[in-house]
Amino acid sequence: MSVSIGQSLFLIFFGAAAVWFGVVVFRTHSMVRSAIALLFSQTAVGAMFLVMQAEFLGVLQIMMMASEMSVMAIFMVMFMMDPGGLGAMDMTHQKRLSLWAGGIGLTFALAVIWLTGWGPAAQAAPAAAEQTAALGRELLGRSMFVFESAGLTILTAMVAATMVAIAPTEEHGR
Amino acid sequence: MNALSGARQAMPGGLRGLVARAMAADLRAFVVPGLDIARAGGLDPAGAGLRLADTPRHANVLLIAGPLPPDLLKAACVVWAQMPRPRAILALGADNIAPLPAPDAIGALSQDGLAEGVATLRKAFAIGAFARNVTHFDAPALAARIEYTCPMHPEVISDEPGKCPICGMFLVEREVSGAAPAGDGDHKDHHGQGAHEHGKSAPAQAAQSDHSPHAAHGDAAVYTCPMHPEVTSDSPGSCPKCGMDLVPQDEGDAQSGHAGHSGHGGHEGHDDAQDIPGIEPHFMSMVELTEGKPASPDGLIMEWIEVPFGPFFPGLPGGLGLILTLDGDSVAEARLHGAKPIPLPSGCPVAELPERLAAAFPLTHVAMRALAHRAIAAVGGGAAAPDAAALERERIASHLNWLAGFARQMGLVRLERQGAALQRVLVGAAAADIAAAAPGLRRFLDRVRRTPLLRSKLEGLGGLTGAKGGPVARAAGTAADARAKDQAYDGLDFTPIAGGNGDALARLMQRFAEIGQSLDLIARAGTIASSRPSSPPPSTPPPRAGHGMATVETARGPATLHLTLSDGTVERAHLTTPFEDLAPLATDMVRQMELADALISIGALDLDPRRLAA
Amino acid sequence: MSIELAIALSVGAGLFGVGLYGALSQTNLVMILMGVELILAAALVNLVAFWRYLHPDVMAGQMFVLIVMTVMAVEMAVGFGIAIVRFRSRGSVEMEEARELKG
Amino acid sequence: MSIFAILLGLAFGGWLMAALEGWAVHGRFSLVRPLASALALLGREAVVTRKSDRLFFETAPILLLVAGLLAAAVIPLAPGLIVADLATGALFLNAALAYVLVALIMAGWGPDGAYAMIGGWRFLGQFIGYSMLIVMPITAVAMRAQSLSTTQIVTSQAALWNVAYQPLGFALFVVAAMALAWLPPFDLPSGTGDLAGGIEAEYTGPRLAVLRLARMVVVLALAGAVSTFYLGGWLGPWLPGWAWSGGKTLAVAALMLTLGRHIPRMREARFLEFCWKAGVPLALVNIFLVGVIALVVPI
Repeated sequence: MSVSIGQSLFLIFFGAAAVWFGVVVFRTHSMVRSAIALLFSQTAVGAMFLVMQAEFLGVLQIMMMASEMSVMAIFMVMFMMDPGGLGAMDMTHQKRLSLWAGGIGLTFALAVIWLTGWGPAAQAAPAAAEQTAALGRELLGRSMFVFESAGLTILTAMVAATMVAIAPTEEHGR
Repeated sequence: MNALSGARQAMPGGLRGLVARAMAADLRAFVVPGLDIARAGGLDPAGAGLRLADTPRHANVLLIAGPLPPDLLKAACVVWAQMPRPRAILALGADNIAPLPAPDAIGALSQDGLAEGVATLRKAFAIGAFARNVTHFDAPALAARIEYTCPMHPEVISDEPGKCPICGMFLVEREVSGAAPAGDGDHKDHHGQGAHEHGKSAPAQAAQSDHSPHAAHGDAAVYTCPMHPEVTSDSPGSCPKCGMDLVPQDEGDAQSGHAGHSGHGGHEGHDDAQDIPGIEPHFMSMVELTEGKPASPDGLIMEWIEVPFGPFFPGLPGGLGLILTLDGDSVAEARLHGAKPIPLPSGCPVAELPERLAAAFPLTHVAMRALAHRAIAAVGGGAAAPDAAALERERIASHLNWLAGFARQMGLVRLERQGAALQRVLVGAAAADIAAAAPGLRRFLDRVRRTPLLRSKLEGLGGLTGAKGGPVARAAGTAADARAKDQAYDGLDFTPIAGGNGDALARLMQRFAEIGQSLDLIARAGTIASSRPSSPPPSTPPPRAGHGMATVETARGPATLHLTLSDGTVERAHLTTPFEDLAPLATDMVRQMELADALISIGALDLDPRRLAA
Repeated sequence: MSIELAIALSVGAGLFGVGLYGALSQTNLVMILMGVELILAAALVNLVAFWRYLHPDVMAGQMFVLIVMTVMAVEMAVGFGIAIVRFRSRGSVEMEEARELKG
Repeated sequence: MSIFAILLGLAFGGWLMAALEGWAVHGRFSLVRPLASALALLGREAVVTRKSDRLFFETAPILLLVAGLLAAAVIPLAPGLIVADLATGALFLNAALAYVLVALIMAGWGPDGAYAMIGGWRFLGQFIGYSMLIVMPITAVAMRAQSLSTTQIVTSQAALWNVAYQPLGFALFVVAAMALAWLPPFDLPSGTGDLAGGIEAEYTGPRLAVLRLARMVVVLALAGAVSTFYLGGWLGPWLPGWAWSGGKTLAVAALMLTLGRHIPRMREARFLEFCWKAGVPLALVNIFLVGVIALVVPI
């Protein structure tokens, strides 16, 4: 039981951090801060995974997001044309609509969560090492096709994004 | 108990005594005007126990090597202000360094002087690193005022915070060097000074303050360039970027304001925004912000930042002012300016001219001295004594000095040390010593040629053709060499070495080949006439009046001196140095290069920014 | 009913709400991508929570998390590709100024 | 208990590293000098630039230190002498070191200085190059050990060290590790001639001390990773395990600190080209070879 309470507390802590950093993303005026806030939000999500004993996924999330959000930061600097966010410029629109949409989504989800009977909770998760091994077998066994498709998708996306993004050269113009 | 000139305010004693002793053991020097000058003066900071700092922020000793001209002194003030306390000044061979505080240690410009100075500094640090009362440092070069500008509309400048009249954004503060009304400079201890708009760089302030004359700041109109709204000045003048006359701010403001309204006009109210349905009234159009801004060759419009590299940048020759406008990581524009020309006081006696000229050009003092002697001899119609061996020795030392600096720039610390050590050996050596050192030197050069990845790094970098003379031109295949017509080289069997495609690698190889050639020439000349302080004095008394001209091939290229004497004094002296030839080419060369490549390419030119006022 | 599951799902709901607000309210493409990232993070939290508290022995749950992570990466790559193209052609990644993308 | 032992080891190792770096950069080896430098830095004024992003400026050195310490936490010094023996240790090391990038970007952005900012973004470019070369060799190592746990990776090398089993992976990993720790010739973010100190340029006093210490910890963690993944960690005759892993780590760190001083600094564009045109294919070949060997000859 004490494990369960500890788990709940940690979940609340990291969950609150994740949501709070998520809010900071849209409240801060500095674009780099905004990207870094998103990073810490995602890191807190990764920490929640660790709390939920999904060790591999948690570490993976923490690792992937560090690089992803750093790239995000440089794109922010490139495309926002707002030096340091010091201008306090307003980059939002349809604020009321968005607030309503976000609010309704949140309330609805909360209602579903707390009103649904989820059935009995599983008490123990497999140990981390077994989990990782089992996940590997799952990925390269039963779900191989899905896994390979994901890999292919990411490769296609990489190639496509690069193709789209590189500057048009003389040859293309001709 | 004597406190340092830049002591830190704290109660001395106790644990701080220990810290002070640690500081005394860990002296880190920022060398002004540059390591190349220090090496040419025979200094070896590492040998004296100093470590070199890349930036003033990491230094606690400001090492001044030789006298500084006024503009560099001003830049040195900013460097001094950027150094964290406790800090100290070690002045070698520099008498007057005001407005910097009095040096904590002085010495002659020599290794012994340096060693003594370091010893004095160690004691001074151990005793006076911390003091109860410290003197604050203030100098005109540090004066700065705060003005407020709109991030989107740089032409909007105000003395007070508020909103932009064009787009309604909050104005941001920025610091401008220039006239300082009293009371503005009250931020603590001036350390923040370095954060000048984009950053630290000391040199920036000194360099840029040249563009904004120090007019008293009051209600005077602000002048700006019609093409470069970021250029502002308190007094009329011309734009440092394009040379156009500056216009009063009001005029410029009205213009751009007008342009802004005809462009979209979404700011006045809801009515104007009808062309885009649903758009928010205070929406800022990015299309407009980026419209008309120059795009890089890859089509992306990026924020351009102007970054100063110099005059004390660790990777470039000391005193060289380089301002790069960066577009992402590539150079959009470069401005290269030499040191302020040093005036040669009119009425300087003829006999003093060689030494004065040599003092003005510490990197090539032998060649400059020879040049002066030859020009004086030419006025009298005679010829100066042969001095080829001394010139060649200086050429070798100068090339090695450059190699050490270039190696530092590329991060090859071992090569830097070896190059500097060889340079120190050769700088004042007799012919016999040079002959003894020659085989080792040649082996060293061969080893450098084989440095892994050096070739691939430098190949194709900074290709420059069109130089008129010097190693840079010869590395591009132009066999221009003033030595070919030089009488001093008669009988030494001199033929210019030329070849290569003019890139940084070719320059490196050219200099190596010239070192080898110079070794041969010295061997053929047999003896070196004499070392410092001068080439042999002319046998006949110096002429009193007339006009004469002489050319010497210095290590960097041909230097020509036109001399008009009257009544035993210099009436007019006009000196052309390789810098004037190379500087415009260099700014073209680095355009659209990646930053690191651009710096390497400029480093490979071996520029000496010093000039003589006409 | 497991209290931990409810907590984790609530966090997911919170992230979803914030992300939805961001994705709808921001005008800048990069900021919109950030909102989408938050929504996907909400999905991740839910998936892991369902796996841990309902079916910890079925590894397909974790596999789904990996797939969503892939989707996040793909979304970023494609989003930035589009951002670069738009920025190059129009000098803006503001959605207000992307009228030709509207139906 | 093991936490203190490892922290002590890190402090000792960091001190030796600083002495070694002093030798590599300044040509003199002195054990006293690093202590004096550290003490002197603590006594110096800590300057904050105007208009700095204070939060980033202050956090960056600490984040770097934390990243280094977390990475070091999964390096086993001896059986049982490890802070956290995670089942996903090798991946965790990666995750911790990914925050080196975040710290450098924050350190570059924070002080509002052009040199620092360029340094920070350059490191991002460098990251795009080295990141794959960190992950892919580790994959091959984990394939042989059939585990991501660092201790199991060490025990899997009992018969033959990985440096002999997969030399290609070893070379790639060391190069990537040097790039990660921005050691020469990959010291673009803080290059002397390029950027006058770059990301370090605006740091003074105690903050600079933390930044330098953190970098030494990162170097040590990486050297520890190399010794764990490729040099058999604590395996070795006669000496106790911790002496072996400590000695190997120090030797690798010394190699990493000195190797690049003879090579001109490499631009990130060139490094990217090398990584993606040569490095990644080679890493794939490495994975393939290790897979084949593991299937054919079980050692």
